[in-house]
Amino acid sequence: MRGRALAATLIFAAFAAVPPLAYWANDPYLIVIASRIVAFAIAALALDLILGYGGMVSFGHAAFVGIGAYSVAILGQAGITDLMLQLLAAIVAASAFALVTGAISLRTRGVYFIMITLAFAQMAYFFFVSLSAYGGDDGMTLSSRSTLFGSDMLRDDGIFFYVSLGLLGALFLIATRIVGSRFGRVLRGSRENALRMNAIGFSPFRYQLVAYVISGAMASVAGVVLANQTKFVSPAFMNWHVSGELIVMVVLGGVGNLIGAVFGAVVALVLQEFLGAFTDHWQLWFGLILVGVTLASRDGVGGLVRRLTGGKR
Amino acid sequence: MTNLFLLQLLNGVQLGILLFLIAAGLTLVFGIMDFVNLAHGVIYMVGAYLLVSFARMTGGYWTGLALTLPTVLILGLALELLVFRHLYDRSHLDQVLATFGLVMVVTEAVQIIWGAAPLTAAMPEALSGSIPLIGPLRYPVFRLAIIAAGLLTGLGLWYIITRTRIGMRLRAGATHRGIVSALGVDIGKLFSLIFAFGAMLAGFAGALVAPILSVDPGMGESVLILAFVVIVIGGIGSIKGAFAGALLVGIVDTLGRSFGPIVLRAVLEPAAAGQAGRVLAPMLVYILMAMVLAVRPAGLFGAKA
Amino acid sequence: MLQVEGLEASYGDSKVLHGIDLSVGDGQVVTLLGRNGMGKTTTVRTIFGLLKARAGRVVIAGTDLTNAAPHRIARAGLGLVPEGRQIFPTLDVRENLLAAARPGQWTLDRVLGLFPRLGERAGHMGNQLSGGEQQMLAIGRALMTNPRLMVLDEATEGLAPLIRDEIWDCLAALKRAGEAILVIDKNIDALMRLADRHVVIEKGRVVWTGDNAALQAAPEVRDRYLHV
Amino acid sequence: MTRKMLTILAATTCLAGPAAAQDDDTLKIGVLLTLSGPAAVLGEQARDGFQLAADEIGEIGGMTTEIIIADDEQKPDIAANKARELVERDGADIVVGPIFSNIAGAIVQPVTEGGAILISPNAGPSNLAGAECNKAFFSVSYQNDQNHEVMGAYAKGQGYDNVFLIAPNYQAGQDSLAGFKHSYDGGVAGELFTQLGQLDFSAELAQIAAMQPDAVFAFMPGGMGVNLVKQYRQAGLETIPFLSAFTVDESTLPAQQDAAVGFFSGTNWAPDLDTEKNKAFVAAFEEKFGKVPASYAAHGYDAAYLIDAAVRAAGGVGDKDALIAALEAADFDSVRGDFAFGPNHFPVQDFYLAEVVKRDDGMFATSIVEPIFEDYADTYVGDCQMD
Repeated sequence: MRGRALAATLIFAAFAAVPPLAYWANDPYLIVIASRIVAFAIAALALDLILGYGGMVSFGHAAFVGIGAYSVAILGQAGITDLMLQLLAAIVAASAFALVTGAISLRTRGVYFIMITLAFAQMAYFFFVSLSAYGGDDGMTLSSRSTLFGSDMLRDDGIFFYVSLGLLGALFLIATRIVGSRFGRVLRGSRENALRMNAIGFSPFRYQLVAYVISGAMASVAGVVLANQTKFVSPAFMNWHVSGELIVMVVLGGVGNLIGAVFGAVVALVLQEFLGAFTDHWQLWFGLILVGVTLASRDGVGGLVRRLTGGKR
Repeated sequence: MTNLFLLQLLNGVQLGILLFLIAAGLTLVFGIMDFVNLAHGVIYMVGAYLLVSFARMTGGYWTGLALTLPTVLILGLALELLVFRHLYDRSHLDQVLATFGLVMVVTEAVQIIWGAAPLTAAMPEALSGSIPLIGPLRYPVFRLAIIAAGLLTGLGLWYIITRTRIGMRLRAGATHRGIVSALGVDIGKLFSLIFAFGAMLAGFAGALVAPILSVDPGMGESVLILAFVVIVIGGIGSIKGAFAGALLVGIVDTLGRSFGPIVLRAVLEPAAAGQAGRVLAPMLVYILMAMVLAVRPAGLFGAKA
Repeated sequence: MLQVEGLEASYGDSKVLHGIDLSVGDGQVVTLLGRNGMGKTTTVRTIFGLLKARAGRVVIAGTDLTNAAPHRIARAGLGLVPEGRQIFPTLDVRENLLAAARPGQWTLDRVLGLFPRLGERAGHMGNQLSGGEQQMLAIGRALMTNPRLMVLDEATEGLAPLIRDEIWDCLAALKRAGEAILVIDKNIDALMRLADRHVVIEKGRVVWTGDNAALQAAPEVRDRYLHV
Repeated sequence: MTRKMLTILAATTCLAGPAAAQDDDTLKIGVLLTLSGPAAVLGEQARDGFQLAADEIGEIGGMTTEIIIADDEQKPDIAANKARELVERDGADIVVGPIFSNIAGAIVQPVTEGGAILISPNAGPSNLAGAECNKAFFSVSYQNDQNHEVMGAYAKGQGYDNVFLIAPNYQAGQDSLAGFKHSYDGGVAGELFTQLGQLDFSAELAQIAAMQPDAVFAFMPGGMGVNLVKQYRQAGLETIPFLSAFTVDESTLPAQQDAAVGFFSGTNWAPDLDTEKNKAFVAAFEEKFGKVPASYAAHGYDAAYLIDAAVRAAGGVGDKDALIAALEAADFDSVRGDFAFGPNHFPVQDFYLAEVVKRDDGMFATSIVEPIFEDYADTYVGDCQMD
C-alpha cells in the first residue's frame, strides 16, 4: 500500500510540474496534451473502480463521458456556463443513465455484461447522432470554456489544467476512500463470490448497482473536462472505440489499484503522441506494443515495471 | 405491400446469413475456448482484401476464392500460434487488450498493403444480374447465392458438430474442457483447429461480400459489433443460437428500417414519426439485445451464465 | 504400470500435497483412502496433469510424464472416471462414449454389453440420466479409451445401494479382465473384497500402506484415518 | 517512473520539432486532413493535390516553405488538439484542412484564435458560411449544400415529378436533402435516412424498386456510396436515373467501376473541365500518383496556388489583415477558371452536371455534361456579418 501511495504522489507531482516545464521549454502545447491525459485519467479511474474492484467489465463507459460532455454543451447553449452547475448536471444525468442501464445490465454476468453495456453505449451514441438540435453527428462547438465562480479564468490553459488536475485528485481520493470502506470490501467480496455474499445477508446486486452509478457519475466528470479541453462536443466521444481505449488504459496500468488506471491513461496517451510524432503508422506500433505487453505481463505495464524492478505487489 | 414485405424479409434473411457466417466462428471460439476475440472482424476484412487481390491476380472470382480460403486458414493458424494460444488461460481483460491491439495492427497493415481507398472485386459472370421475383420486384442472383452459401455452410457446420467425432469433442470441450483432455484428446490441437476454421469462415464471409460491398479498412469494425450482438442474443457457444440470433438481427434490422417509419406514422405525427424513426432505427438491434438479455441473461440458447 | 514418487502440489499459495508415494502394478487394484479434504482428488488431478506438480515424479509404464499435457498422460494408458462423474451434458450416451474413444478391446458393443442399461438409453442426453446411469456412463467412457489403468474417483458416491453393488460387480469384472485399477472410495468393506493393496493419506501425506490382511489387522488405522 | 515519463514527454517535444521557432522568413503551412480510417482516401487526395502544387511552386509566396502534415483520424477531439499543436507548437501561419464538416467545427476556433488562417479544401458547413462566418476562414471548395442544389435544379429542369431521396442519417445527410429540395419543387416519392456507415441497402433498394420513381437522388459519401451504387446496379434498377452528390467521384470510382457508368452527380469540377490549368494539373497528378484526381485533390491544388498568390501580394505573413485581404482577392490561376470569393469567404463559381464515364485508358472518371449554375453563390451568404 505504501508503494502505491508513493506512486500516486509521484504521478500527481509529475502532472503538477507540467505547466512550469512547458513554460520553461517554451512549449505550451504540452499543457494541452496533459489536460487531455487528465480527462482520460478521470474516466479510466472511474472504470477501474467497478472493473478492478467489482469485476464489472463495462465496455460502454464512453457513454458517460459523452453525457458529461453534452451536459456542458447543452447547458452552455442555454446560457448556463458555470462549471459547478455543469458538473452537477453531468453527475445527475450520468447517474440516472447508470441507474437504469445498470439495473438491467447487472442481471447478466461475464461476457454478457461486457456486451450489454456496449449495447447501451451504442444506443446513447446513436441517440446523440440523431439529435439535430445539438449538431447531430457534426457535434457542436462551444463558444468558450465554462466559467468558474463567474470568472472566465478557465480560458487560460494553465489554470484550466490545474482545475482539471484538482478534479482528478479529488476523485482519486474519493475513490480511494470508497475502496477502503466497508462498501468497498463488500464490493470486492461480491466480485469473488456472489453466492457467499448472498448467504451472509448482503445483496451484491444493490452494492454493484451503487458502484456502477458512482463510476458512471465519475466518468461524466471526464466528459466535462474533455468538452472544455477541446471546446467541442460530438457523439464521437461515445464511440465504442473510446470505451475500448478506456479498458486498454485500465488494463495497461494494472487492474484494481486506482493509481494504475491514471498511470495507464498517461502511458497510453503519451505513447500515442510519441509514436505519432515519428510515424504515420503509429497505430501499427501501438497495437504491437499492446499485444506485446499483454503477452509479456499478466498485470499490464504496472506489472511489467514491478517485475523488471524486482518489486513485489 | 405484402410483396414488399416478403422481399424485405428475404433481405433480412440475407443479412442474417452473412452475420451468421461471421458469428459462427466467433461463437465457437468464444463458447468453447472462453476467449474474447475482438480481432475476428479484421479477419473478415482480410478475407475480402485477399479475394480482391487474388481475383485480380488470377482473373477470376472462383480462383480467387480458392486461394483466399487456405490463405485465411493459414493466417488463422499463425495468429493462434503466435498470439492467441498464449492467452487462453488469461482473463477476458487481457484478451480484450491483446485483440484490441491486434485490430489496430491488422487495420493499419491493411492500409499499408492495399491503401486506404475502397476496393472492389468483380462479380462472377454466372452470378451477376437479377431475377424477377414478384411483380416488378427483382432480386440479385448473387444475394441468392450468398443465402445458399450461408445455408450450406450452416448445414455443414451442423453436420460436423452433431455427427462427427470432432463435433462431439467440441461440444464436450465446451462444458468439461479438462475432462476431455484427461480422456486423451489433445485439446490444444483441437483449439488451433477451431480457431483456424473460425477464421476461415470469417474470411469466407469477407470473400463473399467483396463483390457487393466496398472493401475498405473500416469494414471489419462495423460487422464485429453486430456479430457480437448476434452471438450474445443467441447464447454464447451455441451454433444454433448464432443462427437464430443472426436471422433475428438481420430481419429486425431490415424490417425496422423499412417498415418502422410506416408503423410509427400510424401512431405519431408525420414529422415526429420521421424524427423518432431516425432515432430508433439504428438503435433497434441494441434494444433487441438489451430486451433479450433482460429476459434471458444468457441469451436465447445459452447455457446458464 | 503407475509409479508416483514424492508428489507435491498446491492450489495458489497453499500446499495441498506434501509428498505422495504410491504405485500400481499391471492388473493390480489399489485403493486411495482418507477422509474428505485429505488430498485424494488432488492426487488424481496432479497425476493427470490437470494440476501442476511442484515436486516429485509421475511415471507411467516406465515413462516420466510429470507435468505432461493431460492428453499425453491419458494416452500413456490411464483412464479417468472423475469425481462428480462429469458427464458431457450436451452429448447423448452414444456420443459420450465415442467422443474420446481409442481403438482396442473395449468397443461400443462390449461396453454396452457390460452396462445394458446404457444401451437402452443410448439416445438420451447426458444430463437426462439418473445418477447411477451417469456413473456407468463415466466408467464406460473411460473404458472406451482402452486404458491399462482405470482411475475411479468416488465412483459410488451418492448412489442407491443396489446401484452401488452393480458398480462393484462391474469393477470385479474389470479386475478379472486384467485391468489395473486405482480406486478412491469410502466403502471400505467393498474395497476389501476387491483390492490388492491400500494407501491411506492424511493431510497430503501417505500415512499407511498395506494389503487387505494388514488393513484387517490394523483397526486403529481405520479408526484414526478413516473413522468408519 | 516519474523520471521516465518526463523523459518521454521531453522526447516527444524534440521529435515533434523544437517549440515554435519564430522565423519570419519561413512560411509554415499545417495540413490537417483525415489520413487514417475508412475515409483516409479523401484526405490523401487533398494532400496529394496540395503537395503537387507545393512541389511545382517550390517556395510558396516566395518564402522558404515548411509543410507539416497531420492526421485528424476523423475524430473531432483529436483534430482540435492537432490543430492547436500545429498552430501553437509548430507555429503554422496557415492551416489547410479539413475534409469533414464536423472536424471543421472542432478546429476553426483553435486555428483562428491561435492567429492562423484556416483554408478548407472540402468542408463547407452552413454555419461557417452564414451566421458563424469567420474572417480567418476560407473555403476554396464550396458550401456543402451547393452540389445538392445543382442536382435539384437538374431534376426540376428534367421535369421529374417523383424523385426518391436517400441519405445517411446525420447532419450532412439531412442538409443534403434540404439542399436538393431547395432548388427542386416537384413531388417526392420517398425520403429515406439510412444508418451512418450502412453496408447493405437491399431494404432501401427494394422500396425504390416497388415505387419506380422518375429518378433517385442520393448522397452517400465514401464506402456507403460504393455499396449503394454497386447494389443499385445489381438490383437491376439502372433504368431509373441515379442523381447524386459526393457519391460517385474519383475517390470511389476505383471501387465502383462499371457499376457507376452513366450515373450523374452535381459538381463544381471534373477532371475534364476545359481549362489550361486543369489539363496540366490532371496530367501531372495522374503522372505522379497513378490515379485520377478527385475534386478534393483539385481543391488542395487550388489552395496551394491561392496561398502562393496571396502571400506574394501581401509581402509575407507578418501583416494578417493584408494577408486576408490578399486571400479575398483570390488573384490566382484556378483549375476551375474564374474563381472569386463571396463576402463570406466561400467561392462564387460555376456548377455542372457530371456523368461517370469509362475513359479510353480504362480509368473511370466523372465528365462534365452541362453547366447548371453560373457564378453561383451559396444561400447562407446573407447571414454572414463579418467585422
